[in-house]
Amino acid sequence: MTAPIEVSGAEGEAQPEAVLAGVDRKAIQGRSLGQIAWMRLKRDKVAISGGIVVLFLIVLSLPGVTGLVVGWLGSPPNEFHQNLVDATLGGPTKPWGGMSGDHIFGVEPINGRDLFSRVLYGARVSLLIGVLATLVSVVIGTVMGITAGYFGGWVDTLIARTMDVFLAFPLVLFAISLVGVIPPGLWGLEGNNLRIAILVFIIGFFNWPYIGRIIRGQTLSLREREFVDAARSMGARNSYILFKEILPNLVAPILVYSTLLIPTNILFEAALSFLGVGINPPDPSWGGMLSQATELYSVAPHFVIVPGLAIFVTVLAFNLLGDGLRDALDPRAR
Amino acid sequence: MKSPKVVTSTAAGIVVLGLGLSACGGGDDDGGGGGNGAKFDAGSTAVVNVSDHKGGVLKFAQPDDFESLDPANIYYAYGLNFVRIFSRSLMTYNSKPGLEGSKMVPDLAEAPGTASNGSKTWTYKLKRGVKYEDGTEVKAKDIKYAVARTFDRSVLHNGPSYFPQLLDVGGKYDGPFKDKNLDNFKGVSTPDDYTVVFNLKSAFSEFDQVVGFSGQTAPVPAAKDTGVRYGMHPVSTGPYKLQGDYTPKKGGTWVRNTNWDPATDPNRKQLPDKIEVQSGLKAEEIDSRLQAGTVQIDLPGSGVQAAARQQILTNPKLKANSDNPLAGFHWYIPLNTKNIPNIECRKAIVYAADRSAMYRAYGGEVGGQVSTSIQPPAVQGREKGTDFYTKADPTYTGDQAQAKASLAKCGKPGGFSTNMIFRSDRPKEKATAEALQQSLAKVNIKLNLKGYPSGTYTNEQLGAPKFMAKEKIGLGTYGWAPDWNTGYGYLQPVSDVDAIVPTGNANAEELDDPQVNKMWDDVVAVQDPAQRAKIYNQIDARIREQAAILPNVYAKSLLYRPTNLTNVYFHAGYGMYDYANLGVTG
Amino acid sequence: MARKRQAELVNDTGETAAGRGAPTAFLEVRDLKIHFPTDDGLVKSVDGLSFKLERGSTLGIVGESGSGKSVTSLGILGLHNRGNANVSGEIWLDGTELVGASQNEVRRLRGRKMSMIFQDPLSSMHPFYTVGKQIIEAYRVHNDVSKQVARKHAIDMLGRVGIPKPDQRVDDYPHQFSGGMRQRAMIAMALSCDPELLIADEPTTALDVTVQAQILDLIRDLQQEFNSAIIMITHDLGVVAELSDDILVMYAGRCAEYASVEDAFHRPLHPYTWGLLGSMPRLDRERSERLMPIKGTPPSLINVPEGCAFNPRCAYCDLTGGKSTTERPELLEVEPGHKAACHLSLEKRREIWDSEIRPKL
Amino acid sequence: MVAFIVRRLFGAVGLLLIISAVTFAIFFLVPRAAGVTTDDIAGRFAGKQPDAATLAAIKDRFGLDDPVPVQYGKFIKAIVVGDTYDTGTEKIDCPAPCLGYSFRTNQSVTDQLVDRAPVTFMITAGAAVLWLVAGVSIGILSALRRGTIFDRAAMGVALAGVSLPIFFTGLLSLAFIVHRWEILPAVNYSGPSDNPFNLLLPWICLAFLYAAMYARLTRAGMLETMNEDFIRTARAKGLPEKTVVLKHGLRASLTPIMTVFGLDVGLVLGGAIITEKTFSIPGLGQLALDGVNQSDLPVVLGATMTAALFIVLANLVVDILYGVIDPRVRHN
Repeated sequence: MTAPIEVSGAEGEAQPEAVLAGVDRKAIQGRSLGQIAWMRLKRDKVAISGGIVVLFLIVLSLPGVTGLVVGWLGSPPNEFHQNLVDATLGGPTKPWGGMSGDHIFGVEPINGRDLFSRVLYGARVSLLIGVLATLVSVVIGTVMGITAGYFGGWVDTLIARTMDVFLAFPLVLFAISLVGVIPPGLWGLEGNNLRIAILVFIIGFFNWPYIGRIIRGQTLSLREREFVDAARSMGARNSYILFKEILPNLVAPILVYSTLLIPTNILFEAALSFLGVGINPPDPSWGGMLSQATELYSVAPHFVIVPGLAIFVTVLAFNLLGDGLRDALDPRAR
Repeated sequence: MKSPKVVTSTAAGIVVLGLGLSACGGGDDDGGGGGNGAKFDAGSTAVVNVSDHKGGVLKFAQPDDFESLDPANIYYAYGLNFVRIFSRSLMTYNSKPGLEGSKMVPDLAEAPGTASNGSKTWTYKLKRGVKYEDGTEVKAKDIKYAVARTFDRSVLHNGPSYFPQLLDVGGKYDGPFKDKNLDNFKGVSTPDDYTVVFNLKSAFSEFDQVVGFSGQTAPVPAAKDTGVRYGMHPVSTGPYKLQGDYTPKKGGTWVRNTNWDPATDPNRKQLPDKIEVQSGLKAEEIDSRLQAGTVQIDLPGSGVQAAARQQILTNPKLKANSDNPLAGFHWYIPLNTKNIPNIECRKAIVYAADRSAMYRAYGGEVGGQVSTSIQPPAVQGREKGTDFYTKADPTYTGDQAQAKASLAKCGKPGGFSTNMIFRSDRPKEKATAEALQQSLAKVNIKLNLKGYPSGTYTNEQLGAPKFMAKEKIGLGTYGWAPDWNTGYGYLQPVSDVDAIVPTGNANAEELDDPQVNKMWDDVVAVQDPAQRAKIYNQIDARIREQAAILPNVYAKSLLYRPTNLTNVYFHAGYGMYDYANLGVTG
Repeated sequence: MARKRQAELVNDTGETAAGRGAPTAFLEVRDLKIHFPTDDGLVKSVDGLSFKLERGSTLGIVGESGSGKSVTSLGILGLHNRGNANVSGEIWLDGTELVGASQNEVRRLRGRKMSMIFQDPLSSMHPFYTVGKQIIEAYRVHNDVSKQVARKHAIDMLGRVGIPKPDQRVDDYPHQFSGGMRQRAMIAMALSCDPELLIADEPTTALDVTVQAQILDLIRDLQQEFNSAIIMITHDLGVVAELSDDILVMYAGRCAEYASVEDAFHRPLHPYTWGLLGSMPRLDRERSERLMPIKGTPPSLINVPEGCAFNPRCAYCDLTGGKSTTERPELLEVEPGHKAACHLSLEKRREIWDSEIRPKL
Repeated sequence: MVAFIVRRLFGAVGLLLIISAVTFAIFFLVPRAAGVTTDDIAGRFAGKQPDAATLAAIKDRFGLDDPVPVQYGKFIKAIVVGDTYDTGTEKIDCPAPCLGYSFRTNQSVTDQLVDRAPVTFMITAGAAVLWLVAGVSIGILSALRRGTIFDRAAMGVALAGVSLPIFFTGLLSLAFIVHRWEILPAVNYSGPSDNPFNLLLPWICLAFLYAAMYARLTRAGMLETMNEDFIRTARAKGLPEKTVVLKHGLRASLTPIMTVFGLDVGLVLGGAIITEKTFSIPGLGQLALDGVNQSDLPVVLGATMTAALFIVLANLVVDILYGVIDPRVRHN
């Protein structure tokens, strides 16, 4: 079963129909969707650089690696260096936020912790929550989207209404109030593991309708395709059609929108941390640092810039990669 | 960003009632003297910009709002301070800088109360000719009514609840809102229009303080009482009266009360033509308006925000117009004795604590003074005391060897793990918790930190023994200022086993020490205040010897005094400038 | 059907077209090339096409999807974005050269001198504007008249294309029309300025047979009325047979065969044309065999096969002695007015047609 | 058209009811599951160390011990017909829509919301105008100049823009534009009596984020529309390019943008919490945030409901506008 992907090159006012057949058939043969996409992606330098940054960040966040890099370029994230900080004002005593060979990003105000290592450890939390929450959204969104799109009727109506309800919820407000009322121990988890689980759950759980809508739309159109009709006419069961015919064709949109949802979720996590419901201290999180910085930007502007840039670079990299993936997998959406 | 409630009060509804600042005011005891205001911290000990200039508009501003303007329904010091511009009570603080300001002096009463019946009956005689804003005279029954109101906690839920606790009502009394017949209220009797007699359940020797520290004896004409809405327009007996109604979250305007007679009131002045309160103004904006002189007073009185703090401390000109007094709180760390029952383990924590880092968390020398005793310097008869297992030194970073030794004695040479809670919306408490965490980690004591909203912290988390037990909380951040600026007022709620309550518990250590308990039982019988103070200091030491409280810093605030503000001084009783005697120029 | 032979093929070798000055024919296309540079390579949608067309006559352009029919027609109208299409060659319309003309010049000719009927009237009409408004707009852009006059004209046009109650339907939206009515409205819009050249791109593809016939009749009637030149683009030989004078068979952006309708149907001389005929359902003849679709798929326009572009699909490719795969066949006039581009000898082709192809049709 | 609107209205009310029920259930059930008792809730209202009788009185007064459905019923009833609160000496009327009474501030929640709403409204209005105008025009230009330096630059900035959280841009501008360089005064806006241009900084920061999004959206929409058959038709008619772009292209591509715009405005109106927190502006979001920090359940609930109301209302307006703009929707 080939994926229903239309290859198109030139776009413009008058779309030449010829172009639809414009790719050498021989060249196409034997190439999977993934290979075509990879070919296209490789040509997209911007997306590739985004991908490299993402990869770099992921590698840096691997348990062993973070410690290694910090050991090499910084000091432990929770080690105080109060000799570098003005006791009364709280800001670093040296200019440029106390940036030096020992502290390449400078030090935190008040306690003088190494900002480089804190930003690095913060990446871990951001990525972990961003990716896991996306996973939750994608799983729920895909199941709901396929169910709604494939079965239609009242099932579709019910799910579509549910999505409406979810989309009408004031998310941030809801999330902060919910995090506030959840007890310290739950599901056999506690401390930051519980915090992370809760954040993943809340972010993931409330974002699924975005994926759900897309999947539903795609399923609706796939359902009407010939190959599904064919399978159905041959007496295939629903489960067979869903898993063997429809799901494989949803891989591309799922991949694209997951990649684009990760940065959204990273921003969401940062926002929640900024509002004070992030992970527990002393574990660093980017949003949490910015939250602290609301009190300290006058004495330590670098305390705004460093974690802010970390968020920016990460989110941008994911966005670039996601955009590139979308272009590669679904050129019409460009 | 700080809301006044967040900053002003640490424990829910506790008021600063300082009796003296001799130990910390900076050595200048020139009480009552004048000054030109061009000196840093001058207003902490003396009146700055002395002037009799009348006229102008005195502007107060606050980011949030009063709990209420009903004098009986306020617990926060800045509110109690402010309501004095329009309300008078039986007794009030002396309007003097330095030590004098902590004394309770007669206001509506002719003289301090006279105790009889073994201090179970307190009698006050009213001054004659004190009038409400409408010209009618204040009578004893109005004060009786005012006290009766405080019995209905569902209406006046913010104010202190001393009267329901102390007064003998002979059974159950629900307050005048439910029981319309005031004669059914037996707690206060009024033999004549100018005599108010309080009948107590048991002896209480500091009743003048009860009567004076809050506005609950400010007379309320029953006919004008609108229950919870009385705060929208409290009837004035002071130098100013409210123009129209007060609008919560917006503000209000007070004008001169022509029926106020300065001759009966030595504690207040009537200098400005108008007093305006603007609520809902951003704290940062208030700071910049203070510097511009377009707002004279930041109502919460807890000090300027981070940005202005930096400006003031780095600019000598601005710094000269600021004061840095001790605000009356002691920020300390209670160690829960139920969850860390072994004293050696608690000692290990105290030994390992990095006092320098904790001191820095509160902003160094401008933010606080490293503390020794639990009682802050403002407490009457308080002695500095000696350090137990720690050092009141801004550079002290803990003694890890001793800590490890204690751990070994505790049977946990490899360290242990416990939980610490703090108020998540208070960066300084978070920084304190982090500082403690990193220093304890050096001796393998692992602290798990968790923040809770300040709105519930002192009632449902730190203040709820059930919660502390369930979540196994070993430590917390806490700040405590007494209603009562005596050793009793400060220490009893935080250390007496009898003071442990299910919610709003101040004895967060849940200390149940036989020695301490016995001293509390005994001290009530001691007549001599000096003798009592000695016992209080022993209790203070005993608590620290038990390693139940890790002292941190006595809070200091950084206040800015605009140049056009006159008669400014730091009032020890309220822990901020005196709001009832200010004037404006220009 | 009386046929005039007014459309005439010119030599399609490259060197002949350029620089010969203004032609005498109403429309003359010389060596038209339309190429699209894409990420995947240069798409040569039209690669050297030439033909002539006179007023009042009809040329049918046939070919499979992707043969360059529509690209040609859009090229004549100047609707390719100059940013992403390379158009070269010459298009002469009534003495004006269009390829080199300014965009604005071409624009002013569009809709007035030349106009186009599009394939899918639902998507080709703006969903948010009423049919009348869209016709009025087309009329007023070229005629300085008041809205009222233009509206009357629109109603008039709708009436002429056979829409009942045109004064009411003029205010309807496209989605409120049936498919046939929509196509009529489209035609009314295209004809609103009495164009001298009308290009109809698959005007009947989406319609059922009855409506199809009505529309074709309508186009024929209107042609007679306005004496327009018509280019009929279709993959449906039946439509061409009914309407056209000459037929241009396109394959891979080039002309494979050019002939009168008569010759094309009865003496076709290109294997591709045979294939097209073989795949056409015919009602007028009892079929002896099943339809014979052309095997294979249309070629890539990026990598056009070497030699004859049709060679991978041509059953007679082997008969050329390998020439087909190495050398591109020239378009040669084999009979007067009948041209074909094939390496097979004329005799061989006639033989194959008579013995193998025709009996199966 | 009327039937269409009525149908949508019913849908909106239904949606609100569901949201309110879910919100109510979550806010009242989750704390309880977490071990918060009605005594605790009453305690939040009662102040320091209340006795059991006081707690009982408060619980009784606010019906805290009623089953959740009963409390929800009361909540909805108060919204529809209003409610009365007994203060002891008088009964305070809380007219419909009464969203409850705050435990902490002793004020009707509705009053507080109404008080804060103008602030949030001003933030939203200014930012929305900015982002719509800037985003859409940049998007159109980008689409028309596809592939040019302008397009690349604009899309580059836009992509950066959607990756910049407001609490970063906001703090950055506070740290430098306000504090360090003193180019703009501090953000200070607490009601209609203040100069709305005090909100310039939040407007710009908020608009930057959204304008970036809208530029991308508009560009994509325009590109798609300009590939539509009807655009080709419009060109074939000989219409000037300007007419083609503005009348035919923009009109069609504005519909999806309008949808998103409606939703975004609804969302921001419901509480630009992060913006308000960043610049500490006392709007609805700040009210809600304070409510959360103070555990002031009625305020949190009221703010959530208001936010949901704005979103649903925005949805409704968008739906109706859709009908106005797109005849196909209207006729179905």
